[in-house]
Amino acid sequence: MKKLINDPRSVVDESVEGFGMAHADLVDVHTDPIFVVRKGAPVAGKVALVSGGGSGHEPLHAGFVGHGMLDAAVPGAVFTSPTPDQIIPATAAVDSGAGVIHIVKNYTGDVLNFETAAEMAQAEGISVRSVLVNDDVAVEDSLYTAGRRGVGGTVLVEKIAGAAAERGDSLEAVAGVAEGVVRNVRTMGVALSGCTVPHAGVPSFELADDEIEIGIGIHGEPGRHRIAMEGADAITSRLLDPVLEDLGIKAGEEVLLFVNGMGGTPLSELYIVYRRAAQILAERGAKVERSLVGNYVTSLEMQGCSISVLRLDDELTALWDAPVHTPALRWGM
Amino acid sequence: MKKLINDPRSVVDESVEGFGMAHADLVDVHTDPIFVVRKGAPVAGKVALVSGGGSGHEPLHAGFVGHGMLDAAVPGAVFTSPTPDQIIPATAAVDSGAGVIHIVKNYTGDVLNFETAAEMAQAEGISVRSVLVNDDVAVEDSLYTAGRRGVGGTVLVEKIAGAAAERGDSLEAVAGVAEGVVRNVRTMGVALSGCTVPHAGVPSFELADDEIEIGIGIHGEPGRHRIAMEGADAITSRLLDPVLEDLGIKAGEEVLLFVNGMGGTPLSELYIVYRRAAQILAERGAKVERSLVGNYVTSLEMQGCSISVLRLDDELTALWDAPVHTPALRWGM
Amino acid sequence: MTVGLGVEWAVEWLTLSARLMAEHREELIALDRAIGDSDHGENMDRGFQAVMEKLAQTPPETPGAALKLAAMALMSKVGGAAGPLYGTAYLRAATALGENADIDAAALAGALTAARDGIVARGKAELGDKTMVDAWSPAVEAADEVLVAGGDAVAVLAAAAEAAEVGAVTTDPLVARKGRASYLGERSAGHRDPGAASSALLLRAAATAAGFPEGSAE
Amino acid sequence: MTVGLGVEWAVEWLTLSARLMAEHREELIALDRAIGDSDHGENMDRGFQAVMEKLAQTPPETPGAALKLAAMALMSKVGGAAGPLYGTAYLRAATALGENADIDAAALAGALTAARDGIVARGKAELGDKTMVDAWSPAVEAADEVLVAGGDAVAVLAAAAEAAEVGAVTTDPLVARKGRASYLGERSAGHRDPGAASSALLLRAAATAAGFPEGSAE
Ligand SMILES: Nc1ncnc2c1ncn2[C@@H]1O[C@H](COP(=O)(O)OP(=O)(O)O)[C@@H](O)[C@H]1O
Ligand SMILES: Nc1ncnc2c1ncn2[C@@H]1O[C@H](COP(=O)(O)OP(=O)(O)O)[C@@H](O)[C@H]1O
Ligand SMILES: [Mg+2]
Ligand SMILES: [Mg+2]
Ligand SMILES: [Mg+2]
Ligand SMILES: [Mg+2]
Repeated sequence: MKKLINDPRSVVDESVEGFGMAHADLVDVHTDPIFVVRKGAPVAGKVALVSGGGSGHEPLHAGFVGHGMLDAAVPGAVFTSPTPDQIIPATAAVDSGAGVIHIVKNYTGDVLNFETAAEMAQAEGISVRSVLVNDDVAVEDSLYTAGRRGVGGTVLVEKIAGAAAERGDSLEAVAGVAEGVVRNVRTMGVALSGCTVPHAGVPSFELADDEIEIGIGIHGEPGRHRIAMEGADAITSRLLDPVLEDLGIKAGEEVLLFVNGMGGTPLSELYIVYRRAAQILAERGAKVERSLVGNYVTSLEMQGCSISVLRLDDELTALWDAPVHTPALRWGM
Repeated sequence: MKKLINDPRSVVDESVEGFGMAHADLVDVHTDPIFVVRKGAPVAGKVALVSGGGSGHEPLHAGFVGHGMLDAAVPGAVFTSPTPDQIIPATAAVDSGAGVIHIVKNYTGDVLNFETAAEMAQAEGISVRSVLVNDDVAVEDSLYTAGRRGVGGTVLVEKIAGAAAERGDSLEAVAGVAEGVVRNVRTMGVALSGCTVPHAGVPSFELADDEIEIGIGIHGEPGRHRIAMEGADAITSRLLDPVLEDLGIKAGEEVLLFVNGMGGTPLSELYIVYRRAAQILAERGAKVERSLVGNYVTSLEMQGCSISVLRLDDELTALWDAPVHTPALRWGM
Repeated sequence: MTVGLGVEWAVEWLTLSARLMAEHREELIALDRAIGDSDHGENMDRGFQAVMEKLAQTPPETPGAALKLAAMALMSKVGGAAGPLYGTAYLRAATALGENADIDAAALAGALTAARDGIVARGKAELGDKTMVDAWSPAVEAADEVLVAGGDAVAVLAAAAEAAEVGAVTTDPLVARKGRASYLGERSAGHRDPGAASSALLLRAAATAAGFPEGSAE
Repeated sequence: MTVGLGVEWAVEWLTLSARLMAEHREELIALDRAIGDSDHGENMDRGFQAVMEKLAQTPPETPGAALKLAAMALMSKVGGAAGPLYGTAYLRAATALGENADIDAAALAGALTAARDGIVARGKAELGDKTMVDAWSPAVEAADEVLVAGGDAVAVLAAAAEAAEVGAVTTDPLVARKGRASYLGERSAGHRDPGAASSALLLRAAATAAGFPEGSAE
């Protein structure tokens, strides 16, 4: 394992410190406990959005703190959900009185820690609404699993709910928008390599030179099954078909197509996947109205990608287009 | 070698096609020969900027085509400079009559191909000025080398010269601005791993688990020397010290600090490097006025980073801040 | 012996726990790597280091206070699924023990039950879902049996520790239905659940701290 | 024999060149990987495939026309440093040959000199800089010697091919001072220059196409 780090135990602290220095115009970094808030928060009268989760998915979540998106991000240890003692002060720091939305990726750890934090924040008089993101079609949502994971679609939820909050929607309304995105977004991912958690020092899983892992999450955990390496077009179908199936996308519908890199895959390859995905959507008569291609929800240096599709309507498209100004996503200002 | 590709020989074509589909609002992609132009080019009365080089450095260059930056990008095969038969029509496609700047990274191949193209474009009546980027302090600029390479600093040249062109500067003035950036920017890089050119199928170089390569270029070529793995802070000094030395940065000076990922390094690690680099600059009394952190000038999936420092003055800072709207760099609009 | 266990026992339990988490850190990481995300050993080690710091700062006066302090430290430093689950377990156990300075077998069995119930209340896992519940539930049952048979506090803990270790082993062939391992479906079979393994270690520490010969429960 | 070489020779030269570039593609990539960027074999193979396509589309009528066609194809399809250098070389050689249908030893030696001078004019490399010049310059000298000694066109090419191969080998210990390999400094020593290696192959193809027994120049 070779990493540009000093000490596995200080990775998150030092990285977030550097992040804060590089984006001092946009964010303030709190330490002990560690969390990141939007400069000038709380924004008077505005519903605040707080998200968080294990580190190692950068730019998620801290990279999305700023105008039109998150008010605070709470980074846990690498691949480990943050704890209530971080989430509570982050929630308090950004609450303007209009209430706070917790955007939580559906993992047992995140759910339990955010649940506890929400209870305690509410006991302190803050109105908290939690929205669970569970867009991963690789996992069956059944009694026999912890339910679908929250993966790439999270960034779309954060952007669109953030725009709703910025335009002044109420707590319930913002939560409703976020839940609408969750209902209409699905994702599936593939890994060409594992990734190495700094404190573990060995890869999360090993793939032979001719193997890939289909249906991965974003924590370096193995996926649903392992298959022989295929061409990008074939892999794209394997990811996109179940996504479209599950969403029930029909001819004439408008979508946002999001090809997300897992951290170690060149942008050029993401565009090769995007090309085929857009072709498949066109073949089905769907209209790709908006696109996002890049490394937004990563698993350290893992090679691979995920494909997300979000069913759009005029409202969601307008919220997607609304100005956003964060370290990792910026337009319109 | 596992890559999200279909056929090593179609990598560039398919990737650029996907790029064009994802950014159809910003760019037009020409095929046979392949090049990318800004939507609506030529812009009446504006000096046009054309850059290009081997593929594999994405988002460089095509990712920087758009308002306030490049008017055209000419991608060659992976790590192979493009040819005059691509560069000439790209140059012609964006010339409004105000002339065209070729931004050329200093490699024998790029220099020779752009040189030929410039001669022939000029023979067709287009005013062409070439600006050579050679910011890599790892290479001695002497009779015994092909001169310093153009590396990470290229994106700064393209952004700032692009802003000068957008505000209406003349051909000579834009060239002057670009050359001013070249004079004031220096870069040095490190690799923790090699990278694999698709058609080659094996890594460009192999590093043992405890080795890193200092002074790399951006083509997977080996660097100046190989050393034992070190902590991020120590590596940061190794890269930044010669950069500051060469630039002669003094206390009180203002700089832009650019930590660039080589493609396979997590963003979190780039921020760890940024942190130490900013500390070192602060210790020297320099003021980090602007920052850029991310994967902008890459070498496929190589792990590693480069650090660039640009000496700023009010003019350069204003041009850096000017609105830009390209697939990979966007602000102010 | 019918003498109960005091705050020294509780502190010793936590101290031994911290030592075991440090010693078994890599093993727990390896278990979690197989069916999870490679962090369980790191999380538990970090959490119990925090417990030790807190113990040093504010020495507790009762066993309940010691466990409450541990609950707070675990809740705020472990993170992941295990943090809130262990946090709840220790908090419920502390509440069950109340302010008593001296814990007899019945109080102990009650505290173990409360801990297990807390884990179930939070995590909603059932026996056989391949989670730490598969260590805690047999432990609680064994403790109750010993209690009914008239055993003392040490015997209760010894039985709980032994049963937890057996329970952890029984997770090996199971297909996970809760937590991160459930995403793997059938592929989760053939690996021990890391949380069950850490639970067995923690209960072994409790027995050892009470004077039960170390390792004999294995 | 004093009979000159015609367009058939030129076409055969290019055809054999294309075959050799395909056959040695991986070898040239490997050489370039050691001290460059792993593309030389790929570039040359792609370029000569384009030459073959153009030859098929518009069969040339003179040796000069064949080389001019090759120059254009190489210039537009090879890219990198080698593209413009070989493009210039073939263009200058074509210009030197003019419209002659029949190339004698003197014309051939002149064309080789023009090619080499073109490479030097564009690339500014000197003998010993570890570039393709280290294959071309000895080749030109050997050709001139054979010419002065009264050799025919085949003998001129055979001598050039042999000298180019020796020249390529002499690049092994050199420290590069031009091109991408120069960035490596001392580390470039101990590896053959890929452009010198491809040049030797191309000149061997010229000799073979003229009837000189294949491989005997080695
Ligand atoms: N719903 C649940 N109920 C009980 N225990 C659970 C549940 N989900 C997970 N666990 C336990 O937590 C352990 C994983 O802890 P840890 O690795 O620290 O957290 P994470 O899964 O968030 O990375 C599992 O091995 C399992 O024993
Ligand atoms: N200035 C130069 N003069 C002559 N030959 C050169 C020069 N620079 C490079 N070369 C030749 O070009 C070869 C490399 O070609 P190639 O790999 O196709 O291009 P690139 O270096 O751009 O990747 C070198 O091996 C060398 O022989
Ligand atoms: Mg975890
Ligand atoms: Mg090249
Ligand atoms: Mg875990
Ligand atoms: Mg090369």
